Amino acid sequence: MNESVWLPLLVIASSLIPGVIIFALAERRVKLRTTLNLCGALLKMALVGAMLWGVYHGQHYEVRLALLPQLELVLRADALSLLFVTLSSVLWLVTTVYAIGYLEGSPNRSRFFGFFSLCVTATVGLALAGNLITFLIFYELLTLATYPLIMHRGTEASRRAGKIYLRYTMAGGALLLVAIIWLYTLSGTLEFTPQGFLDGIDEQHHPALIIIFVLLIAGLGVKAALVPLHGWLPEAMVAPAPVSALLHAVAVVKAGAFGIIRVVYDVFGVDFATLLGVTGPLVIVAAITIVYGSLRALFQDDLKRRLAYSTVSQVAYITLGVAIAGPIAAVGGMVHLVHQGLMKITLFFCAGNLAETLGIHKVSEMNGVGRRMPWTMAAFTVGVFGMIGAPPVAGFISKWYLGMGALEMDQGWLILVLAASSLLNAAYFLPILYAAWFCEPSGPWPEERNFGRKETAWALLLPPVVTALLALAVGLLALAPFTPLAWVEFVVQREFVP
Amino acid sequence: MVPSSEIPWGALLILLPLAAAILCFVWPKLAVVTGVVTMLLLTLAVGGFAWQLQREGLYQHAVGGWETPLGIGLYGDGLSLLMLAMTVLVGLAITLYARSYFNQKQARVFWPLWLLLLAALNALFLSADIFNLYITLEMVGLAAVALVALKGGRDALNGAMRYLLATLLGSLTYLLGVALLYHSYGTVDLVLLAERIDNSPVVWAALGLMGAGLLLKTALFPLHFWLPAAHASAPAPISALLSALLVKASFYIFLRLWLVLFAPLGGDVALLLGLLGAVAILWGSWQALRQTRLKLLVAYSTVAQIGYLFVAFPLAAAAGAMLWNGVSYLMLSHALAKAAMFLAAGNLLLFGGHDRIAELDRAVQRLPISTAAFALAGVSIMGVPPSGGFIGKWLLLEAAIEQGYWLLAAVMVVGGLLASAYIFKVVGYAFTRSTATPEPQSIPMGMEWAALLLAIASILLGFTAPWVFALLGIGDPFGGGAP
Amino acid sequence: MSASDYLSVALLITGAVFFLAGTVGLLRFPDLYTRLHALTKADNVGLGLMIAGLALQAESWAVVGKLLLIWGLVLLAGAGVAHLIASGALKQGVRPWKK
Amino acid sequence: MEKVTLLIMLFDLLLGLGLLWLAWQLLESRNLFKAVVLFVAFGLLMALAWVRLDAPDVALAEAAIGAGLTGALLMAALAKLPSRDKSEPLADEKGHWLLRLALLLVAAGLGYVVHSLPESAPGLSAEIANNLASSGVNNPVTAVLLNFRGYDTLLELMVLMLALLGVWSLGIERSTREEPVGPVLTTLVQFLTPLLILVAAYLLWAGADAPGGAFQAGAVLAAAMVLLLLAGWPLQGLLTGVALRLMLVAGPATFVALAGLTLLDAQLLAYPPQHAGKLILLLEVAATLSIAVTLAALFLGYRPRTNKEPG
Amino acid sequence: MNTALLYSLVGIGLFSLGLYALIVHAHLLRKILAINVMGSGVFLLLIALAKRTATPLPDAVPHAMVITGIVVTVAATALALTLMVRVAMENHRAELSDQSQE
Repeated sequence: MNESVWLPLLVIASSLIPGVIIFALAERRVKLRTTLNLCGALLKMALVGAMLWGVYHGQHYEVRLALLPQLELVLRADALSLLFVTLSSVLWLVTTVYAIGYLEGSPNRSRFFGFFSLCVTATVGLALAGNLITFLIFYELLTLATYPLIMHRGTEASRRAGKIYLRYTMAGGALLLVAIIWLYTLSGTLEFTPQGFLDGIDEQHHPALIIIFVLLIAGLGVKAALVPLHGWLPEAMVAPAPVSALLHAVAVVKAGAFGIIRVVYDVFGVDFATLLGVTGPLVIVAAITIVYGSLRALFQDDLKRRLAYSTVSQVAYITLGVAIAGPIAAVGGMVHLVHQGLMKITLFFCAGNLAETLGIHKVSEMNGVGRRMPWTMAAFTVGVFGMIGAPPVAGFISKWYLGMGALEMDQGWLILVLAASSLLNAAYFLPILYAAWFCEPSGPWPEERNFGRKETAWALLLPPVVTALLALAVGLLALAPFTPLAWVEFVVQREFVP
Repeated sequence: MVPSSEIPWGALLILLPLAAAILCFVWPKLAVVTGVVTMLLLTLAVGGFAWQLQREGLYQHAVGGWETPLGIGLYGDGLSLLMLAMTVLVGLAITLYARSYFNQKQARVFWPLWLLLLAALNALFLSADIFNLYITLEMVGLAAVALVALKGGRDALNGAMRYLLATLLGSLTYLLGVALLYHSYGTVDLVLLAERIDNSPVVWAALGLMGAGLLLKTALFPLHFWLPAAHASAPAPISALLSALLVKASFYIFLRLWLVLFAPLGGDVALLLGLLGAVAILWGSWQALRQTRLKLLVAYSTVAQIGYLFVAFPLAAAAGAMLWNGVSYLMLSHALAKAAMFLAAGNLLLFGGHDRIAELDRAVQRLPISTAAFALAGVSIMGVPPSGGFIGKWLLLEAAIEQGYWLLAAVMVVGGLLASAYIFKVVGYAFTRSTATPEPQSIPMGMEWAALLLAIASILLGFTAPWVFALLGIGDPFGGGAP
Repeated sequence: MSASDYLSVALLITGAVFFLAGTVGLLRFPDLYTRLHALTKADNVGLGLMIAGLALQAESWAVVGKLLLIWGLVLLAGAGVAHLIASGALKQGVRPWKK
Repeated sequence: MEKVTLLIMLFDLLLGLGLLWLAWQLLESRNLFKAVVLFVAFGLLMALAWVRLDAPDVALAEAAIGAGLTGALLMAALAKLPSRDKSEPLADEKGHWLLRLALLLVAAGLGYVVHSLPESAPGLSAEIANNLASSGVNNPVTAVLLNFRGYDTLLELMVLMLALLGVWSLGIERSTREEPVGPVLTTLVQFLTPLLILVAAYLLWAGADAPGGAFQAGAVLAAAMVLLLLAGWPLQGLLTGVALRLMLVAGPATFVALAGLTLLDAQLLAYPPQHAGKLILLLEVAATLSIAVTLAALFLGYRPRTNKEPG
Repeated sequence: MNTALLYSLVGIGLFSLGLYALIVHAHLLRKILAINVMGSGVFLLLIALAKRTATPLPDAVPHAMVITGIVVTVAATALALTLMVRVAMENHRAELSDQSQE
């Protein structure tokens, strides 16, 4: 066994093993649990760093385990998977710190952190998946691992949310399963291949392939919250804030979006997908989702629900970038995977802080909150500007590339969509900023907790500030080496441009 | 010292539990020790048998030195081995569980019955003689009935009676078929029958009779009417046993007969079986979803899961050995998962004093190990990866889609979704807050771990398929050569 | 046919007549006790005649012995069981039939 | 084939119709007691049918077990049912014409199949005849039961044991009525018991060469014990505990032991030909004992306990 | 029409009659009787067919099978009857009950 085999396995194990141990820990072993969590997260980051270095220098990481006589579980680190793996492992560390602070003193923490670790394991696994069946396995594992997190609070509302979440995701998983098996019966392989593995298939199967594409996108679109499959996402807001942060920024919606990238680029291949004529409709679905999500967000008073609809809209950018089927747009879409993650996680951390510290859940309660919690709201502001796409925050980069990409492919009308979306983003986010910074508090906070001179606990404050800074940094330094943008361009060069 | 390769493992698998049962019967004080030791020895014997099969291929033994057709032939191939291994795996867990479950008075009856049942199952899986199979079937049936009724109680007694009538009817119908086949072909040996069989009215009649009898015992829709009552009302380890092993035993015979005797006869029959299987999946899952009692839910889930085994029949002609591999795998993983579920359900029932699903929350939260067992087993039942159930369903779906049986494929997928609905209906309670605090009952560790280990095994099966398929190919039970 | 054959036939037919009479009695008599009476007549006498008829045809004395043993056993069982049934019925309060 | 004269034909026809008629009567009778009595009669007619079919071994088994013991079991069970259960109106049968039609079709189909069977089938008579000499006995049925297919018989003894275990776990001990049995029954039993034992011994001994054998002998012996139990002999008090259990397992245990010993020679249940006769006799003696005690215990219906044992 | 065929047809008749009664009647004793009648039918068929050999002697294998079958049936009947008595005590009548209770 050499490094190229054990490194991917270790990356998986670094969250799986702590997770399993944490399940078995008694509730009161707080220190041990925290240590395990943080060590796992740090170790994973270190391992991923090593792997990044290796892949950049042409090292090939691959593990295979036979599942069925002709089908294997394949873990492979290519440049694209590393993009997602890195995002996951960095944000996992941050979210873990946040969750430790957020859940302090609440019950069932062993269960929570156990599933939390499983969730990250699943995310990393599907990022590293080297074929569709491996992807499917981790995709379903992700469903199973996030369900308990959504249900964590144990209230009637969370039961309802869990039920709805399951309905959507299990159905999505079933569609994916059928599509994958069908594909397998036609192609005889499921291995992710740059430019896809389907162009050799007999023309008579093309209609079937179109259906398969639709099924795949539908299965993945559930998690990616493409309209009309987004219904579970706003409901899932009842979960604790770190969970929402994780779901929205890293794990679930990104798994869907990442899957769409894989399907379009590594299963069908851009050219073949264009030939089949399936990318055009996908662009339209993505565009509709972008506008629809923003419109719905406008009318939400509940802060987390507003953020949720914003996610619906923002994640569709990734799909859009992929579906436009040009290299520049691809860069925009893929880099948004990272950028949206950083920005959205910041926003959710902040929303969690408001709820945890002041009991604020609604936009209408946020008057003057900027003065009470300046650091939190500063981070929030960075996130908001990113979302709107204002330079120099990361969101601007994504939108720029998307727009350029659309023009490149003669899809100029998409500029209008992007512009409309930005306007809507501004419309639903700026009033929040205005209220927070420029209005007087309208009364006492709903449920204030006292943290002495600090505005809130350290573990709650640091994560949003860090992610906000990161979001700012990747925007400012976009052209430096090893930024997400640079890496995405590296990905696109290596894999998509013939 | 006999070299271990010459130890007659096959025969020992039958004789050992028989001798142990006699010992337990005569000296009840030794019952628990004998039971546990025998179970361990059986595990060893299955290991030895597997090793022997792998080295020497097909196992054939003429009992009494009389060659067939006069004598009785023992016959072991990969499929038999799989069934034996399944029996031992589930058996280990049940033994561990039962050690703490029964009181002294019940244990006195349980252990000899359980050992006789093990002997009967092993004998059944190693027999290639259709009359001998009748006797083993009766042994299995009567032992099971006695076990269902072991703890008494109205539901259990009613369930046992219903089961007894069904199983006797099934065996008699089967025997009538045996009579016809014997008269026509002058042998009751499966290998010889396979050589001699032709397409005549007798074969059709025998297929109808033996098939009906066995399907009744397997509880294929619409012959499942007896199953929910019996499986739900029995003591927990017995429920596990019934759902995990017993329906599989009669299915195994049916599959054998189908493979060697009847498959050439009927595409239409196969299609009928497939349709019945499909209806079973939908009906069973739907009923499971409607139940308000946990054990009934699990029992109806068995009705549905049996359906999956039959969906394969219309696909088999074109799909070949790999499909049967999938069916066998589904059988194995269902056995482990369902046993785990029933054992876990038994713990919840024991702890809470009831099994009303809507009031389970407290019990579910106090017994995390049992709940985890239930959930993990549920994953395999749903056919969600990674699990043994996923591998089995993948192969079935692959065949269905490849051959364009869209209806069957759709039913399988819908069945999986319904399964997730009824399983999460239960698992959901693990996360809700509850106010009631009944006096906690303590559940022995062994009983919780028996369930969990089985469930984990059913998940791990998701990674062992190629290895199991290689063993399954010994003796080429499904025809068409090794994969 | 020899004389013994004729005798056999005669004995068998007479025996059959007794059985017939017993059967008619079983069906037609008014109560349990009288029916038992009819039945035992058929058993004892009818069977006796039949045994005698068959014994004439026997090939060896051993067979004759076996036949007689059958008769004896049936007599014993018939009488015993009839007694048990009758006394059981009396105990349960079944009244004998009176005209 | 025997010559089928008209008279014999007529007899067969009558017997066959009689069997069907009795079956119908017993299944449809309103009175359950009557049904059970008719069942015993049915069993006896069945025994007659076996004789007609040249199956004296089966006839003996049927008469002793099928009619005799099953009848006793049915009677005993009937006595334990709540009294109003014993003659209940039959189910409403208006809706059953479809079922009747279906079953009629099934029966007709099966009849057709049987009719289509070859007039004379291969069977295994030739194989049995060829191997009878080395089987250790001369009665082919005994040879099949205890040698050629002895493995079946081993498992079958286990079925008996299983049933007994079930009955013991379910059966409830009844307070025995201390009614005087009367001199007639006592005398009858005193006379019959030794005779039955004698008959059993004869059947066992004869089984090697002529109809008879362990099952028939065991059943007759069981009948003797049932009679004793009916006559109020406290067998259940005399035979308890380990002694009883040892007797119950004598047959299976001997069989299993023999199977284990033969396994040392790597051939399950293969008797050395020179000892086959003796081994079979040994097996039969043990099996007779076990069968007899098991059947009687099944009739008793609950587990007899020593005084020391708690209930 | 010969003896063997006649009796095999009777056997089939008994089997069907028993099956009918088993399905139709609710009383458990009737069901148990029905099973026994069905069994007799099967055994009759086995033995009757055994007579149809080329040799003058009937085939002994089915005879042995039927003896085995008779013993199995009596064992099953004993168990069924005991169970019936218990069920009758619980249900207050010797019929199966459909409703379950705690």
